[in-house]
Amino acid sequence: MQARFYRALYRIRRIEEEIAAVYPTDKIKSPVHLSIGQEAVSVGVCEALRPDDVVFGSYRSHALYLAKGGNLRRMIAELYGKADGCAKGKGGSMHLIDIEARVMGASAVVGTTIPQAVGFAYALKLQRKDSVVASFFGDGAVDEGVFHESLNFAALKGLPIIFVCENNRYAIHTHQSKRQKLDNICDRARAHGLPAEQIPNNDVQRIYERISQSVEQLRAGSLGPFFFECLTYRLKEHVGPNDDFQLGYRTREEAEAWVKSDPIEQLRAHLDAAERRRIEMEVEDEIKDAFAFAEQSPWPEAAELYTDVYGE
Amino acid sequence: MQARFYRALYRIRRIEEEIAAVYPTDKIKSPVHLSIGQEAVSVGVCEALRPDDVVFGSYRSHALYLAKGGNLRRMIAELYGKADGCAKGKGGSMHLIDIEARVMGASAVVGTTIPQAVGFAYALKLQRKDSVVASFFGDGAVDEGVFHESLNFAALKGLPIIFVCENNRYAIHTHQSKRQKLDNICDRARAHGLPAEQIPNNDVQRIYERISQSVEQLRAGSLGPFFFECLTYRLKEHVGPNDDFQLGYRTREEAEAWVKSDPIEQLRAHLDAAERRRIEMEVEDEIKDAFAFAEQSPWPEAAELYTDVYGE
Amino acid sequence: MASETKRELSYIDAVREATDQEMARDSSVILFGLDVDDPKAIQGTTRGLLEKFGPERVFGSPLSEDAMTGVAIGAALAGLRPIHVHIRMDFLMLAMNQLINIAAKSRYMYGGQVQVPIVVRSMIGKSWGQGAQHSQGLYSFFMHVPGLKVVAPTTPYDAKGCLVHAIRDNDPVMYVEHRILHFQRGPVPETSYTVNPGKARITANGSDVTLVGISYMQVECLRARKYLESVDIDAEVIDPIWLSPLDIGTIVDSVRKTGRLCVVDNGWAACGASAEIVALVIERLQQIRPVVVRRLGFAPVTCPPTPILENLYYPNASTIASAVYDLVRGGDNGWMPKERLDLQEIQFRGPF
Amino acid sequence: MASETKRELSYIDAVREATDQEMARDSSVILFGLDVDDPKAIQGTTRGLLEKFGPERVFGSPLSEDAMTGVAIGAALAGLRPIHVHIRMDFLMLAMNQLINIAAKSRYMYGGQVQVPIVVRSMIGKSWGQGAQHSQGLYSFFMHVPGLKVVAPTTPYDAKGCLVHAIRDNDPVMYVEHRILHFQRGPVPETSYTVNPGKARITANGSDVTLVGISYMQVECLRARKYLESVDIDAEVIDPIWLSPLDIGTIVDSVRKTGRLCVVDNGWAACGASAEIVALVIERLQQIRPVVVRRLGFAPVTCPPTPILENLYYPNASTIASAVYDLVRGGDNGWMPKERLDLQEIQFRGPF
Ligand SMILES: Cc1ncc(C[n+]2csc(CCOP(=O)(O)OP(=O)(O)O)c2C)c(N)n1
Ligand SMILES: Cc1ncc(C[n+]2csc(CCOP(=O)(O)OP(=O)(O)O)c2C)c(N)n1
Ligand SMILES: [Mg+2]
Ligand SMILES: [Mg+2]
Repeated sequence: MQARFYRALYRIRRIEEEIAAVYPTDKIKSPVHLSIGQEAVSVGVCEALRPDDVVFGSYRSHALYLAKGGNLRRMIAELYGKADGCAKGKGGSMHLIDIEARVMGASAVVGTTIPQAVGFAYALKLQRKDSVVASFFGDGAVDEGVFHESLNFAALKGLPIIFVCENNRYAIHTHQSKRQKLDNICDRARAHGLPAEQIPNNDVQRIYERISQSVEQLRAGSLGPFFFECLTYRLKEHVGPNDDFQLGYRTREEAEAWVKSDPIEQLRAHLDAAERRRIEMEVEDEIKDAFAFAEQSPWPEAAELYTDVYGE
Repeated sequence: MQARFYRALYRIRRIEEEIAAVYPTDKIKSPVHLSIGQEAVSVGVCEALRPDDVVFGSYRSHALYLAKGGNLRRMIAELYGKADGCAKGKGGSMHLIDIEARVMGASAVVGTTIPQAVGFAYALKLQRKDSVVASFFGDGAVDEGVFHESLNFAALKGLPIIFVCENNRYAIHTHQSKRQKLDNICDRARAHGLPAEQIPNNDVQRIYERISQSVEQLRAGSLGPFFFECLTYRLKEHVGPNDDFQLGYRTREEAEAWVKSDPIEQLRAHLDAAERRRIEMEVEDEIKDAFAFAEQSPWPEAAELYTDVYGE
Repeated sequence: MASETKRELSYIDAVREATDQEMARDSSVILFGLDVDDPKAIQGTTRGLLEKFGPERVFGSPLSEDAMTGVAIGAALAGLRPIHVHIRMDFLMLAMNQLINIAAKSRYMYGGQVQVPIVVRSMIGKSWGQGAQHSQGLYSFFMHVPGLKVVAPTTPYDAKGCLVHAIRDNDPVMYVEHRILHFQRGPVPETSYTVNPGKARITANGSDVTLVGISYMQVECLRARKYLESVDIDAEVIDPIWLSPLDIGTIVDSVRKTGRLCVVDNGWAACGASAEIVALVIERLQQIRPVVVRRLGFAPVTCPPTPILENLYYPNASTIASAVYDLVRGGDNGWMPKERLDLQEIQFRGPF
Repeated sequence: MASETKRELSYIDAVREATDQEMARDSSVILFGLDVDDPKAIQGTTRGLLEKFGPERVFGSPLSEDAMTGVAIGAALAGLRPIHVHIRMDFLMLAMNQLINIAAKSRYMYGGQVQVPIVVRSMIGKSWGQGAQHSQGLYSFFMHVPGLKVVAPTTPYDAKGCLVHAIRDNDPVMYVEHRILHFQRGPVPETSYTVNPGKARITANGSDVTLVGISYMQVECLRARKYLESVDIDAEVIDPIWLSPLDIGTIVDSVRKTGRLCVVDNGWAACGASAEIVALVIERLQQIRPVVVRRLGFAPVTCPPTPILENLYYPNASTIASAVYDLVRGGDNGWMPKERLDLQEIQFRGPF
């Protein structure tokens, strides 16, 4: 299990580090909202899901897409704006999708995929499927009315969905305390009748366990939804490849604490050197391959501009 | 006090009964959402307010408008679509307004005046005024995201506003239990950090006392907002002058309980006959006068169609 | 075609029948929205469907237009075909983010891998003092944005055929109903049929002027045509039916013949459907033949509830006829037909 | 007028200065919206204002576009003059109910007894892979609805003058900024001045064709004019500045002279500003003089982020020049100017 977590976390971290490294070359034609520092949430949740389970996310979905098994080559190609991208270059980094992996969408408008996740869960229930949906969003999305409308409806109908709030405390540069009087996101969910739990400190193990239990209950037919607030931390700037401590809206000290407790470092300690090296080399190879794939992938044909507006 | 309550409640009841009586004649050119059965909430709240305090309401605001001191003649003229209407015939029954009485607006779109009330309160605070705002809405408005966004912001800024949810259990014909998993509107307010209290049973006296205390605290400079859920009951159909028990979405028995506890009847018992008759005759005279005023009021000039779109 | 059938239905029953037949035919069709399951059953358009298809496929919703639109989109991504009903088009303003930023764009921004087959039914109000917020015809917003389809049927026949198509269509369709049209009756075949996008209908032939009437204004245009007959003006009346995709070809062909175009919209003119139709016709016919145009629509003000002003706010058969008279004869003749009671507007009786 | 001053400012600083001066002048002006008080200060347009006017008059808000728009309206009803800022115009779709159903209608539906003097600033994105939801120019929605005013300044001079007017205006004003224009520099008088509604500006005189460029497309039109000079086509370029109320008179006068109109919009054509301008010009000039028209705007698709497709999505100086060439010479000549580096587009560098 620990090896699995380590591989998943390390892989996402390294991929995003590579994205950050390449970004200044302008080869990436899309803004990047890096998940570096937040990988534990996506990994902890998605390791507990089945391939047929569904996820929806925000513009900050690199980690979610990868953790759920989204195709890496096609993701990098999408960032490059190439024809082999996961959205043929028509989505960009904020609209990652992988139908096979059931990564069903991501939106650049905060909070907007929450009700879609709920609607998908409604369909699964109606279709008598035992797959579940996980809806990912940030602490900023909690400010939006649609968050409440969505939870209210999901609870009313007892839908097979798990809401995952990745609380990194900031909406761009604005701290939660400047947007919400109380630090009580779980209570906001409970007000709609959802069981809610806060999981501190990027605790990938605990996230995995609690989501696994919830998913089990849902598959066993007990009514959803469930709500989890996962405390985590964004180490890079809101958008782009750099640090942003110079902006002064947060301190380096604040970040240090999270760097210290970084689950990647923690897990690394528990792995024997050989296995660790094997994992890391495999990851490096995969990354080289993916960026090479993106480099070689052609640009979309001009005719692509006019396709996919309407169905045939 | 009891005489004051009786007068206010009886007056509103009789005015709306008169509206219901006239409605079939087609003289009223606007849909009517009668407050019959719900007068206690508007009266209890507005009796505790000062003339300079501000209220916002919904399309069901006849009682609110009258309780806050809105001009009766101009209200009836507005229902008649006449030039002397409180909105010159350009608003209709769903958009009652009386600037002097500080009835600052009503909307036909559920929930939309809630944030306006919050914004008005923000201005009052910035302007260092000690007036307060009361925002009226129904249990249906609680379903809307804007309800949550508005409470969140009002709490964040500690604004001098009192939210009054008139919970009559129905949105048109749909019971609260079909729209909200839990019967816990106060908890939904508390989740945003507001002190919240439910006042059952059209208890005009209790509403008056609790609002008075809250207003006092606000004027004394303590931070708002406050939230009250007032349980009440609509005796007539959602829109229009008739009963609607034949529709079958609610029972006559359900209504009976509220008729029995009708505060108008209760208060009547405590008044000596002479005073009661004096009040009732004054009210009847006022009503006759108002409908006569509306009858005689001219239609708006054709040129009015093009005025008031933009300022000069 | 309409004439093939003897059976008459109201627009309301046509909508109900289309929904009923499609829900019976395809179990992936669901129907929801405020009050679809209540005793009034959305003017009767959803009557009996809850009983027939059950509460999982037919359900009322909380007052949450924004999220419920997202729910429709999400359900569609999972393979359902949701019909989301709004008793006022004005309320769609609460759903614009999901409609414009998600529904219209999903197929494209996900590289054609997903589709959003939803139908959004919404109703335009008129009369009975509905006023500012219960009277808007805002469909031009949806014509503006690629990825959405827009239809505004005016007859019971088209109401059924367009709704059947809209439900089967794999793109989001904004289905616009006018509350006064709800009371229209007309021939409607019992068997299922579709009225497809991109085909307008010539509802009356003529040679002097092309009269395009959108939504309820189609009714007023047909009345205006009768008034115009009395002064020997022969108007060709066209019902676009589908506003997006718009069958401009049929309109252009008519104007090529008549040389005169009057578009009467059930909305404001500025950046509205009438502006688009005029611009398209001019682009197609310029340097081919001279054309004179006229747009009629709501007065450029907020809708007033008082009848005295509301009557001036909307175009009607007489004002349309008068405007067309000037368009055909040239100049400002101030001609007004005398009201004919046999052409009286169907009265929409309250309570609204 | 712009020429009277030597001082050059960026569009960003012009917006900042207008806000600063009006807030100093009138204590009822407040400024809020997501991130107006953050380190990036909305591209710098709100820089320093928090420090100068304090957190009661300048504050960031929760992510609650719908309610915060209502808050602006309510504050305006109480006598304040709120400026509500959105870093993307796309996000206004969350605020449509308050904007269309309340802000636009309050004065009218309350019989002229209230006014809603709010300014809603919103930004249109382009380039750098912003894609489907960060690139829309949806101002035609606001042109459609009576009661709103709409302005889209293209120069630093107008950015300041229009914002000063918008703040003083007693009606709701939708103030539209284009992120690429933010980097434009130009002469801006230090003293306060207003650029008022209902007056378009002729930005270059010409006799062969009238080129109307909206928002950022004004820049591309001026470049196109240079390309056209090389083939002896003399284009008159007009910047409407205010889209509602629209100064159609200035455009009509120009077309009366040139007989040719090309409207280049920073949005989609269907039911857009270009449709309205074409329709108005035709209505005014029909039977007075023959006119040929052309509309250019976004391709009728969702905005793709990949540069290869995005370049085809937007009109640019070359495609505009090519279209105008055909309009003037007639036919389909396939002429394209060769790129001139001195006319290169100002590059908008990420991070967006
Ligand atoms: C509706 C909406 N409003 C504003 C924005 C601008 N914006 C982009 S990201 C962001 C912050 C969102 O914060 P959060 O939900 O906590 O997600 P995080 O970036 O922290 O992962 C904002 C305000 C947006 N994209 N959508
Ligand atoms: C946003 C919106 N959605 C739907 C409607 C249609 N509608 C009118 S009144 C109403 C019920 C509102 O119920 P509630 O808030 O409890 O007020 P009540 O009528 O009980 O006083 C509904 C759904 C509306 N006017 N606005
Ligand atoms: Mg965050
Ligand atoms: Mg209610």
